[in-house]
Amino acid sequence: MQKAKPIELELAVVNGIELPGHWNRMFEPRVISEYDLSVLDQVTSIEGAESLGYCYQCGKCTAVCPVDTVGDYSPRKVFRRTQLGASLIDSPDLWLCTTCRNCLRVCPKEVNMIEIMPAVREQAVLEGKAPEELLTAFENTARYGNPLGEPPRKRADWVKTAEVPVPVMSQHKAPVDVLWFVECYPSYHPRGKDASVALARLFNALGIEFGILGTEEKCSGDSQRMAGEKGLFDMLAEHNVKMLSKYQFNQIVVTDPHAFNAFLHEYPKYGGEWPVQHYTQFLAPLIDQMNLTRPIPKKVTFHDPCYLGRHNGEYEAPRNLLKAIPELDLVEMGHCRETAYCCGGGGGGMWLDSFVRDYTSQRLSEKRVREAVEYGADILAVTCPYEVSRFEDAVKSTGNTGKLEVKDIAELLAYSAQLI
Amino acid sequence: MAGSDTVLIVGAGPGGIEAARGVADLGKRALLVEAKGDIGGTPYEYYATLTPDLRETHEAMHEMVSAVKEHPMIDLRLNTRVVHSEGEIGHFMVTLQDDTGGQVEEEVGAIVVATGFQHFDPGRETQMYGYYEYDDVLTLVDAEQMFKAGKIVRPSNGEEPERVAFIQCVGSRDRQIGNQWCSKVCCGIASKQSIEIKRMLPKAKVFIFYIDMRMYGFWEDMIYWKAEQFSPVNYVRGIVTEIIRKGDKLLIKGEDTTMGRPMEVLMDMVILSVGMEPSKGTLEMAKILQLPREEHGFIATKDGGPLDTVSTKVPGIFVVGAAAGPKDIEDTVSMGGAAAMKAVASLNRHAIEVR
Amino acid sequence: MEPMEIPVVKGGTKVATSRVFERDPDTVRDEDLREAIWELGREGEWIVQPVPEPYYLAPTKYGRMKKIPLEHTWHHKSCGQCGHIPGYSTSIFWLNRLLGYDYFDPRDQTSCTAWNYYASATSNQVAQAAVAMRNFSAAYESGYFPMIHCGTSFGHYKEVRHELVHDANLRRQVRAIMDKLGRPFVMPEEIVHYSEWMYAVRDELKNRVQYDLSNITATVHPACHYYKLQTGDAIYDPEIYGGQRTAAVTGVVQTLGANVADYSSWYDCCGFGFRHILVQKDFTRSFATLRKIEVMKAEANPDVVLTHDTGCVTSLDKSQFAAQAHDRNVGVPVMSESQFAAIAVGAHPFRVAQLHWHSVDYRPLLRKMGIDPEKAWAEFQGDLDQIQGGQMEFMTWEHVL
Amino acid sequence: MRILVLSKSVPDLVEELALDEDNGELLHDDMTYVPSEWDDHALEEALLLKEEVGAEVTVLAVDTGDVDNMLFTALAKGADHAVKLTGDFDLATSNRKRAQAIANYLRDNTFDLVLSGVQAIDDIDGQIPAIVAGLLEWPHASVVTEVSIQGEQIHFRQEYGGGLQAEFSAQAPLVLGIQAARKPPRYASIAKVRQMMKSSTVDEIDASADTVPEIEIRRFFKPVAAGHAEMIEGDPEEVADRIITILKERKLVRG
Repeated sequence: MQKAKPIELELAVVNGIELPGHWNRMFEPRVISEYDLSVLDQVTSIEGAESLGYCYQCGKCTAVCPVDTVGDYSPRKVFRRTQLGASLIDSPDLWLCTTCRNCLRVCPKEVNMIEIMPAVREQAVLEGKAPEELLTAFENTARYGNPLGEPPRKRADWVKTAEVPVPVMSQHKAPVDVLWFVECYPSYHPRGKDASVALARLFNALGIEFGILGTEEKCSGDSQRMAGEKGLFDMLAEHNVKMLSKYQFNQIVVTDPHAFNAFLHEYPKYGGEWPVQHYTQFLAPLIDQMNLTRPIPKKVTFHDPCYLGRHNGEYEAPRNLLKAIPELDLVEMGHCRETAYCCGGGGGGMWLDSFVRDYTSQRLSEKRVREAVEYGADILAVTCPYEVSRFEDAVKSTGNTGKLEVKDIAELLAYSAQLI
Repeated sequence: MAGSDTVLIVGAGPGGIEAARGVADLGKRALLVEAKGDIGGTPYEYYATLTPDLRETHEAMHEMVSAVKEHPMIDLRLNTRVVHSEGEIGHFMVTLQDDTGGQVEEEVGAIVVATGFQHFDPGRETQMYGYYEYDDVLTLVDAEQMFKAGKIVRPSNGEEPERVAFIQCVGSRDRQIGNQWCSKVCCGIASKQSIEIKRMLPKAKVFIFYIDMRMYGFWEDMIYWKAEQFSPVNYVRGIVTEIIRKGDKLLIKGEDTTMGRPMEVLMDMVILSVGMEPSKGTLEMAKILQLPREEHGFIATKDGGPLDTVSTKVPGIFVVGAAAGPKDIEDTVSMGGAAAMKAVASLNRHAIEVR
Repeated sequence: MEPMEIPVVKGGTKVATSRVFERDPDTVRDEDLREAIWELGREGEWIVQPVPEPYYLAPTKYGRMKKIPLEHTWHHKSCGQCGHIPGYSTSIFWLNRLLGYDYFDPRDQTSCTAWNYYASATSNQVAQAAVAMRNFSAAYESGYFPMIHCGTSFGHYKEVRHELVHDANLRRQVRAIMDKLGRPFVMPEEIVHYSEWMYAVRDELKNRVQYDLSNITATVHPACHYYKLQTGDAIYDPEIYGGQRTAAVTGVVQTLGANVADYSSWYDCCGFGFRHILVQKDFTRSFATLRKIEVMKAEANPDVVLTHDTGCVTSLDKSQFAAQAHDRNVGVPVMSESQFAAIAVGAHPFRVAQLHWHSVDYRPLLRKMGIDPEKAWAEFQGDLDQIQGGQMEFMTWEHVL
Repeated sequence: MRILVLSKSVPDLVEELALDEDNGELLHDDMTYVPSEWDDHALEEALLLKEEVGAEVTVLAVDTGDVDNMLFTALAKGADHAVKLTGDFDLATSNRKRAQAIANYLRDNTFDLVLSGVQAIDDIDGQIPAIVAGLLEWPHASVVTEVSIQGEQIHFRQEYGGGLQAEFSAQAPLVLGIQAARKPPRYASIAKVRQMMKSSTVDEIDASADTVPEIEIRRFFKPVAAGHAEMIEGDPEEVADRIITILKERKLVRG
């Protein structure tokens, strides 16, 4: 409960009489409050944000919102605060949503935060009200084609460590079966590159005819879109579609579920219509050919990426791959499949770490790591490039170093196939 | 002795009309008695549009009203009250009295009581809503009069209100007042009215302050969701306890229970969602016909259960609509049909038994 | 959230609507205890002390008529009035004398102890009831009818009466105490507050008003313990706010010719709070000034605040200094309607109404009424000089009437 | 108040710099270019002044190749006009020549205040604002951190060593080299930049070059390192011990 705010003058003199301290102490009056609905109207009039007004305060979202488990945020609260006149555009609430889609899964009124958030955030970005660190990620993406601010010319440098051929399309000069869209973190992040190397070796071992765009590839931009930079997404989508259109291939395979989402739902609007699979979907039918011989006698739990699972309905492919590894004991966490909790990286969360820390008791990745430990897992298997680094940091910060390893499924498969 | 072939229906609201029509269509004489000068009852008299479909009341009820007036087997007596009754199933001797005091006696075989409800009088409440102090505090009924006239204005100054609040559960669900029931229709009517206000005054801000919204079945998306999503009306959980004049506005005070904070908000107009109570006529008929009342004061049904909604504890006497408790029009009209069937059946059964 | 600007609209006690509430006797919430009191009297449970004639019949909230005795009254005084606002009770007595009504000012009355009770501080049901009944018996033995000066005593005695009527065991216990004290067990037919007597004699006072009050605007604070406890037993008048608020004080002030202005926080407590005034004075002074006085100032800008209970005069008057220190919009004199009425009909503002005990500057009000406060003070100072000089032992009624 | 903001694109250091192995010069064509960070601050300060006193802001670049994106970004951020000085310029064009072109432009067009980044990362000589002012014989100040306009007077601050600040005021016209704006340079959303590209234009002004004195570069070379840093090896405790020892040796910590 909020305490009444006392107002007290050190010393007051009334009619020549001194009134020190407690003799003049009073409490601030309760002001007449106002339901300033213009704020709500302003938000719901933004194209895409209309459904915020549909909320009838049932609170189902609060129960499943991962952010609310570590902070004071849920779609219900967002609606209510906006209805009460608190500007969403100026509120930290606007940046706490990871667009994990768990609320939409349960919302009886279909209040769609997946559309509301990018729409309102776009407005905030236009008004210059986005957190600094997010803008840095946008700026990096705009300049270098990746949010990390890494040199574009080095996008394919990881290939040198693969020790297997990874054809770059501009040099390959021939059609391929699979165009592998690598994405940023698998291209630049040290742990992301580990998964890329593993995947490259798996592709080679399986005899897949594949190629990558190399320096012609830029970030798919999906998370930037969810974080409110629609214009940046347009630019990236146009670029990637243009580059891809130069080459002949049968299908696209992506490492990143966020890119998967973009290729499935957004790129067709930019003329980029190709069959696309997440690499787990691509590999799952090839289990028998993968020669998975080296056992992994560990308890492994799998974290469903929001953009592979809830957003796009794929829960089985990663699990089938894990189950195919000899002696691997797959244990499920309480929150799994449809109910899986977010790692915190989606919807721009990847680039809002210090901002979000001010409004949450712990990182979502930390919460998830604690859950994995609670279920007795030795290995936390992931398949979204945001997650290896997020979870490995969380393993350290929660004091679970040595207890839990974080591995991309590609790494586990390559290990079992004795490729790494 | 063979019983009378007439069924007396007391009250010509939607329930009584439907009962009379049913009796007549089943081939018996329906004696329809109405204390007022016209038929149609509370909705016809007070409501501009019906809940939940917002159809204009007179247009919507025209067919049933004229059917009763024209039916050869219906004997309609306006401005007439039942003042006395004796006898039993098959042979009730009832005394009818018209406006001028003239009395006639009629023999009827069965009786249907459809005397309805009255709106709660907000002067009686324990909260301070100032209905008798401030013109801009209205009831749902007052608001309907405005809809009928096609103009929503603040009675105090004739200006269009910019901010309108509905306060739910006025006189309902209240132990202090003694009305421990939900009046069933007020959430729907308030939502319906809020849609109408938004249609007439698109710039107005409309609030509904509620304990919990109760809109069953199709009313949910027919009115509640419509009001909320497309009008839009602002539903705020937390009931208002006081309305006090502040300047030329009304200050409403309560707690916003979703946010757990006190609220003091200014409104131009406040509409009280007044609930239902048994009407004077219902109480009068309970007395005259010696019908036991259930614990809330409405006319009790035989078993008080859900399987027979129209038979009273007295054989040959049936109850329809809000005389038996809070009812919407759908329920009332359905009960009218059921009561007609049961009343005629009781005449037939009585005739067989006598034979 | 930002505070809002509220327009000020002046209006008297006339309601803004033409609607008239007609109470259905079947829907009255509060029971009428009087028949039960007589019944218990007939059964020999207690002696019922009837309201002496002549009495005035005043309408109460649910339409019942209440008998208000005009004279032969036994004055149950108030601790806080005698201690801090002596002009309050003096004015009541003075008015009784002015109107020529016989009354009795007892010396064996005790405190009702309800302050402690409402402050959640002490006592128990039997003790509370015994105190009340002891005072009633003292009145009965004197042959005069109880008239309660304090709003809290009044409200408390109404609650005690309610308990005694409904609880035979309590009656037995209290009767045993009274037996030990050797006193009769007496319940008055009505429990009467002095402000009801003021209401009853308002027309008599009107004829004696000596100043033009038409320029005086008062705001009225109705005392919670007068009308919110045992709601049925308080005076309501259809002429006053359409019968929706108690007519006590307001009815008197309007009859005297002054204006009563409405303000939005009229229903709120004065801030006294019983417990708060003892242990949380900062709460009391905040509530009294910010929630009451400041609202009155903003919405009605009154010349005086009138009320009818000890605690209300105290907290509304004596909290304003702190708000002044904070440069708040305060500074309205506060007094009882008995003081205001007494002054209006000619009582001396210092000898009788004793306004020098009040904290907020009352002189602008006196001037507006047509009274020269400096001259009046000089007269009072003259009395004091006489007393000091030994020419006069103390002030007498003859001196001040 | 009309403000001209000078902006320059400079090599992006995210990529490794490529040097011509023959003459040691930067291989401009192999590099990506970004707006100079100090110029961004100058623009931000100009936009803040616009918000405060309603100034009209023009952003100017010498056309050394790909400057359009930079100019449209400035328009998206809130600049009113964008000007590109075209002529015989390329990425290697000297600051002296650039300054001459800018000064010529300023002679033909009326401005009250010229804001430039204090220097640029590609040369760090901070010459452009000074030479422009010199050619126009306008007052000039460098390393400016805060500009405000009060009536006719332009107030500004300079930072000195030891935390000292100086406050100046001057009459227009005036050239200032901005060290840092009061706020971090604002972000222009890509949508807005793209919209600007569609809806607004960059004024191209022919700025045929005068012959100006040029500096001749004799050679580029890497300086010989005077000493190397000590790399501390070992486990964290050993490293920590060594750091404490060093700090103590240098008397940077007590005890």
